Amino acid sequence: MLKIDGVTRRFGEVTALDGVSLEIGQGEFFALLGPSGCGKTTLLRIIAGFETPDSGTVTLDGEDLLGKQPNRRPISLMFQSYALFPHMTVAKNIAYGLEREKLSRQEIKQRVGEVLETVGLTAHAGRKPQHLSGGQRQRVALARSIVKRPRLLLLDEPLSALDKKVRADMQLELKRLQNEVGITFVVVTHDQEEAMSLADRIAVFDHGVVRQVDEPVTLYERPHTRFVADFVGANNLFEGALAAEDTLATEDFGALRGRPLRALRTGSKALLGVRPERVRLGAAAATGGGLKGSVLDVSFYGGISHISVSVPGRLKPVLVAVQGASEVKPGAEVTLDWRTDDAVIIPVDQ
Amino acid sequence: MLKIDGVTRRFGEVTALDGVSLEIGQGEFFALLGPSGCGKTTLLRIIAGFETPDSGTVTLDGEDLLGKQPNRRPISLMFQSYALFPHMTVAKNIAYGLEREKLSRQEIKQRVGEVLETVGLTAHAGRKPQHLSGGQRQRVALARSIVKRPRLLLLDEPLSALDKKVRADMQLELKRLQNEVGITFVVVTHDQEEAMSLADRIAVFDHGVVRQVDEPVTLYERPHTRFVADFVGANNLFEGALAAEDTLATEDFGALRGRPLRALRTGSKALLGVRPERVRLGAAAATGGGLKGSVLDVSFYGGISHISVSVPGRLKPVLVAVQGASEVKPGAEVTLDWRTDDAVIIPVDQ
Amino acid sequence: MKVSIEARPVSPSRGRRLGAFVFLAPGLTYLIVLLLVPLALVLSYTVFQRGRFGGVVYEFTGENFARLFDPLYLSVLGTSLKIAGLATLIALLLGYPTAYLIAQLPRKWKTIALVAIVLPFWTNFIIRAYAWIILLSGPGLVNSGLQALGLEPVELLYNEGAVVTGLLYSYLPLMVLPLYAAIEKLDPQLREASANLGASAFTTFRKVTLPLTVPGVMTGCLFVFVPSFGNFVIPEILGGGKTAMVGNLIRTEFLKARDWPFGSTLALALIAVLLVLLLAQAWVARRA
Amino acid sequence: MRRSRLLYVPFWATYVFLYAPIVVLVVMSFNSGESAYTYEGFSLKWYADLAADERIMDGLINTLIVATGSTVIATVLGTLLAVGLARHTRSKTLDAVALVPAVLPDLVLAIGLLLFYGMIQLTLGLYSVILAHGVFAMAFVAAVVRTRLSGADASLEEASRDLGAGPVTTFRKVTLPQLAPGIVAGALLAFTLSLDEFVIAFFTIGNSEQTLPIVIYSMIRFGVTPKINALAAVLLLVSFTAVIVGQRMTKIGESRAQD
Amino acid sequence: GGGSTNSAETAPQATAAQLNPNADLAKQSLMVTVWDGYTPKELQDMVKKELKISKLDITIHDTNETAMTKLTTGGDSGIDVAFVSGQYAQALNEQNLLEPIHAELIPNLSNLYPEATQLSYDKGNKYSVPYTWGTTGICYRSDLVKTPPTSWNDLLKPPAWAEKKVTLMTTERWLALPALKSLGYSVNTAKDDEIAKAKELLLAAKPHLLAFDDTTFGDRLIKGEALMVEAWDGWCPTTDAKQNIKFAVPKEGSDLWVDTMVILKSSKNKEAAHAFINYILDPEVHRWAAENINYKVPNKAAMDKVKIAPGSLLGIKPAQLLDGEAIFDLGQASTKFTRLSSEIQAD
Ligand SMILES: Nc1ncnc2c1ncn2[C@@H]1O[C@H](COP(=O)(O)OP(=O)(O)OP(=O)(O)O)[C@@H](O)[C@H]1O
Ligand SMILES: Nc1ncnc2c1ncn2[C@@H]1O[C@H](COP(=O)(O)OP(=O)(O)OP(=O)(O)O)[C@@H](O)[C@H]1O
Ligand SMILES: NCCCCNCCCN
Ligand SMILES: [Mg+2]
Ligand SMILES: [Mg+2]
Repeated sequence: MLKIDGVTRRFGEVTALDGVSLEIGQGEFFALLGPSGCGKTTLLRIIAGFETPDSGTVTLDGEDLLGKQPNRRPISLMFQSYALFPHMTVAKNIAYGLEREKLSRQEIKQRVGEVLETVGLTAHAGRKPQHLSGGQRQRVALARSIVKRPRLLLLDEPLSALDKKVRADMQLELKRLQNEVGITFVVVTHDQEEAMSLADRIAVFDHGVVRQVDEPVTLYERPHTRFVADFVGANNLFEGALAAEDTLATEDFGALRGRPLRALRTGSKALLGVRPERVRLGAAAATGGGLKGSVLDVSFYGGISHISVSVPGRLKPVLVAVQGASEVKPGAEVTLDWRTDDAVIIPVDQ
Repeated sequence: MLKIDGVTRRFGEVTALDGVSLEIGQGEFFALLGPSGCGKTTLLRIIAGFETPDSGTVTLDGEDLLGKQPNRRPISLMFQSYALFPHMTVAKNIAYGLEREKLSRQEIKQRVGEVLETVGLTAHAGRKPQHLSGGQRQRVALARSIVKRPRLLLLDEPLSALDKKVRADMQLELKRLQNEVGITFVVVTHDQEEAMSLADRIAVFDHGVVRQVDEPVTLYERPHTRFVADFVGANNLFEGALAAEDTLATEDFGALRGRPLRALRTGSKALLGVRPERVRLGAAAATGGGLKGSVLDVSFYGGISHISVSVPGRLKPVLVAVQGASEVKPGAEVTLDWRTDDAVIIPVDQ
Repeated sequence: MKVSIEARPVSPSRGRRLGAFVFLAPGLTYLIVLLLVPLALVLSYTVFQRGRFGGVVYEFTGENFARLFDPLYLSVLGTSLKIAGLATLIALLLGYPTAYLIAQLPRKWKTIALVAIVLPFWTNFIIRAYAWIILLSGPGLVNSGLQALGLEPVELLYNEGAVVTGLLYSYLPLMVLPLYAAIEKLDPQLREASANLGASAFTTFRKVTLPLTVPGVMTGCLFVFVPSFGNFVIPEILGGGKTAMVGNLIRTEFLKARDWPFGSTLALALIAVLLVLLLAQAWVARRA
Repeated sequence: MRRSRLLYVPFWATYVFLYAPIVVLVVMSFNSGESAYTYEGFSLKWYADLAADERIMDGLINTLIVATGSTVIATVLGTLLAVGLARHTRSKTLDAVALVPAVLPDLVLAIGLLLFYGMIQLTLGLYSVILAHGVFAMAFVAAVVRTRLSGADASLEEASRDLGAGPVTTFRKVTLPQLAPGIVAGALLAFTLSLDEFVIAFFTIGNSEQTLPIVIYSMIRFGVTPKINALAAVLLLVSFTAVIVGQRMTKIGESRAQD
Repeated sequence: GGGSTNSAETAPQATAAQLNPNADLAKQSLMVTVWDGYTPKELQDMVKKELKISKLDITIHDTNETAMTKLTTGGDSGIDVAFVSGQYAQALNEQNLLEPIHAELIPNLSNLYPEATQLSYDKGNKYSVPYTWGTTGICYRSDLVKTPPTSWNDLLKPPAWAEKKVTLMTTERWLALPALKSLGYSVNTAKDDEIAKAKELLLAAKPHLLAFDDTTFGDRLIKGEALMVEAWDGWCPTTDAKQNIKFAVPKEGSDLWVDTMVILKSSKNKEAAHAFINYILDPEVHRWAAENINYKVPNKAAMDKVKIAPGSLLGIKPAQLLDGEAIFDLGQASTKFTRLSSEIQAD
């Protein structure tokens, strides 16, 4: 459906996008993930028509998009900064796009009413944006772009200002729009859980370059590069070289077990990654091939606890996640290990 | 240190704050949590001096704050909408507060340099805010307020636009400021994990009213009210009446086990709450007092999987969280149960 | 609302040319026909000679330009700069705080205060100038007041001070209105942020409000300076005919000496001076 | 946020400065004596005199026609021009051209227009003044509107385009309301300047009409009479009334728009 | 009256149109430009009634200069008859803009004083007909001055009691007049050294003046703001009931100025224009005009009938006026006076 090909955009010395190519299918829920300033907003603005790439093409169903005026593109963009019309009430803001389609008053009223209900702002319909809270504004912006039911919906951090409950409701609504109305989504989010749970596929950006495009579980479990392994989800990475099929030889920790992502020559440099929730925590006395370390810090995050374990020879502590409140105390000596299948060996891109 | 007493603020018919009283101690990291539009920003604006309460008092170390001009309060506020000076570069924005303190050029330069380093924007020092990405702007706003090292730092959603990595770095920095510099923090966040992991204490707001103030683990494990139980973290709630000391009698699910938060008369209405990660998932065949249901949906959120189980007699499915990718498939028949100590019985406020 | 965010340059596209046409064509056409052509007619006179009994004869001469550098005209230029500059400066000092406070008034009062600024100007400039004569003249109100207090009457009228007062009075609204338009749109949160960072009201003004309203200040100064600089009625009425400004010279050349070529040359010089000032201003603005 | 009290000094100074002469004018208009300087007693005779003066009344009507006509032209074209200059071109030359009428001495414009009208053999009338006033008034409107436009949030316009509005609708529905205070200020300025304009009107008006400034200019050359003060007072009263009525009307309009 | 129309001396010869003495005036209309208050209010109605022309528009100019601009700029001004001072009539004629006067259509020319037909700017009334005339002198408060003025030097070097209480005119020829006359020069001089001397005198005078003023000097005298002013006789308010105001022509002499009526060559209503001028020159009409505007008219038949109010200057006789020097246009040299006036102002 949407095809982005070799798109590059520079601002002075900054290269916001560097030869980005993506293909997004009809009805897909596509997420863009990447560090702050990596070019996500810029890409959305190019698709919506507010930025022109220095090179590259963008087509929608084979038709060139770049030559089209923004208002002629069947695309809605929700702006990261909301861009609500300050002189219009919430209801008017939302109705704006529908009025442009020359729908009947009746229908506009109904659809605005429905979407207000959806975003939980029925009571605020008559207020001006400057009299809303941050989260309320964000919901108005969201409502304004979804009410049009465009073929392609571009959302730039749509839920970043919302609390968990409202956010969950909104996520459900987005999913519903995708399934029932068949809208294609491109969503920028810094919230990895959100990307993981909502998106059919995720593109990971870094410095204007697409590092990997994959389904969430694949991305999480089989990162192609060090960047992705490190950026997506928490990870414990160990450097070394492939010693045998399932073993990474490291300088400081000896042999570590894991499964290579693809066939690698023995001796080539590689990285072993193991997720915190895959690390098993044992008492220090336990024998066997585990790493030994001492607990630095235990912190409780709602349903899970994160334990950081300092392991001699490593700068960064190893992170371990356990469900519920943990019983280990800072200072305790522990051993760490994991199943071979729970760790991946990633070739190092030279 | 900071004492807020009976503060009320109305906007027309909206009561943004309704008799809010809080006491925040020296060097504490205090978080405000609550649904969008519940009055968090309004409270911060009152403390900073940009909004005047209709009634109530605010004192800092016993000294009345309300009579003081905003610029005479030893308080920094990071605005939810950033409020960066568009005509100044990033460096100038950050230096602004220091210049007001008449520090030497030398010192200003050094401190700006340091904080730029901290927020990872050294390369952007010379740019104007309009040439920054959303997350970069947020970091400038954060840098601008922390560089002053005020006695009290008010942060309104300081990290909402940041990706996980940068956010973790910033969180560390805030912790460091708290511990090393001894700054008192009041932080608004919609991110519960953030609140849980950073805050010493959390106040939960709802519709302008403080519902509960407690340490994170207490709040999570011993919510006083239905609102808090439901709002903080995911929860599975069952309504009923206290049957025996450890048992809640429900209409649809029979007796459920859990520990009451405080002494309750038998027969009084109550609510049983059990966290998703405390629910044990068994095969359908398993006998014993568990609830029976069928798996509706399994979704994978990074390190954990959420399984929703539809239980006859309940509108909302019961949520179960397990570590890693789960093996159960939608449609499977399962039983659910939990240890008595893992569930709490909450009195229902009438 | 987030600052004035995402004001990234709109990149060029086909539709923009149409937009440019729709927006620019009507006004520019109007200006070309009713401004540039007439102006060209006048300016073409600068190279011709005065007829024996006035008007113009179409014989080339460079004499008009040579005459400009006569110390007489240079000194008039100096006086005009001084008087118009002073009027502009005072207008700014009075007008800025006024516009600033008007912008913060509640909506209803805002309109009233704004209209009150222009209301006196819906009478007539000559009547207003004469009102100042009533106030300032020898037997006028101010002196009567002084005498009632047992003080010596002072010379208030028919000097440069009176001219500055008159110009200020005539053009003060031209300062207030653009300033108001500029200040009113400022995001109040920026001022809050500044106060929060420890800036006093004055510092906030100096560091945030003022720099962000520089375009308004420029417009206001332009609106006051230009008509003051080219004025001839006020110097005549309130200056007692004892003060000459460039406007008086031009008026004299066109209407009295009927020396249109030299009058046009003076007009060209005046425009040139203003242009130089504008360029200097733009340069300063860009550096700031 | 509290404001510095010091600011109120220039604020009130401005209003006192603006209204002191006005008060004097009004008081003197009730003077029973002939002198414009010494108040001798109360009388309405100057108002009677004024009412009987057809020239002044005709002048007043002509002035209002001219000011209204030129303000309409200037507001429409000036606003379009400002938006065009700010959003649709980067040409510094065009920017400069739009400012020329504001930096041009009235007299030069007056002479130029007179020559031009003569060249095209236009018979002068009120409309030739309207067109002439349109020139400078447009420059003022454009400058004020541009001031407001500079730094305005362009993403609002983008949002509008994104929601399916073309450039014209975007202009009408988003840009225009944002600019409204600037446009009102500009129009007010244009109207005010035209009401008061003398030199250009003098040269470009037809021989059978006069605007009020022309009438007053020729009257006053032969001495101030309190009749002129009475005229000033009446003009003020009319303006006040117009403003108050206007205020009421907008309020009614707004309360209607609420539902 | 001098009715000859074809003996030009210095002026370029204008070609006369063929006019029809029996033209139907009802088909013609007139546009006249004149100073405000320089014709009686009722004139418009009376002209229409008497001449039976279809329409009479009167438009106002405030100074000679603005009248000149209207008449010389651009295309057809639409004006048929203009009232301008003599030297400006001369300048208009030099530019070939005036219709020669067809004396045969203005029998009332014979009512003029013979002297008024031989004035230096237009000997023989070839293109202009005088409407009013007068001189320039010192108008003063006889009750407030210590000694009545007799010399232009009383204005140029005012005594201590008149410090900042005197005015001179701004219009350049009249600005120069007191100085030129006190130095014994001609008001029509074009000699650089004479003009330079006059300038010195005026520069020395400037600090002692209240203002330069040629419109409201009468007012200032009445208010007591000024004690002595340079004034045209017609505007010296000697008839003001409340104040003692007198007029004196200084001993060094003064000018003779004439405001005239001219017909524009572009006029399409030339017969009506002549009829209009003829009507003005009717003794009864011209008398009535003089009494109403307070300026003397060069019409013997009319002046003989004028009722002269006490204190009025209407009684000054033509012989006295003719002592004054008639001002005429100096062509290129008139720019010297412009420069003089600019220099005085800029100082
Ligand atoms: N200036 C105002 N005028 C009218 N209502 C206002 C104004 N400011 C806030 N409100 C209302 O007051 C309530 C509290 O607003 P506040 O901004 O404090 O919420 P918040 O807790 O910060 O929400 P969020 O998390 O969405 O930012 C909201 O319902 C909001 O709509
Ligand atoms: N108008 C501009 N001028 C100059 N640089 C710009 C401009 N807009 C963006 N940039 C730069 O381009 C890069 C990409 O910006 P973009 O807004 O696309 O980032 P992003 O991925 O959306 O980041 P965030 O998650 O922080 O919003 C950033 O480094 C930013 O500073
Ligand atoms: N009120 C009529 C004014 C006429 C002025 N005449 C000036 C005579 C000097 N030429
Ligand atoms: Mg972004
Ligand atoms: Mg908020």
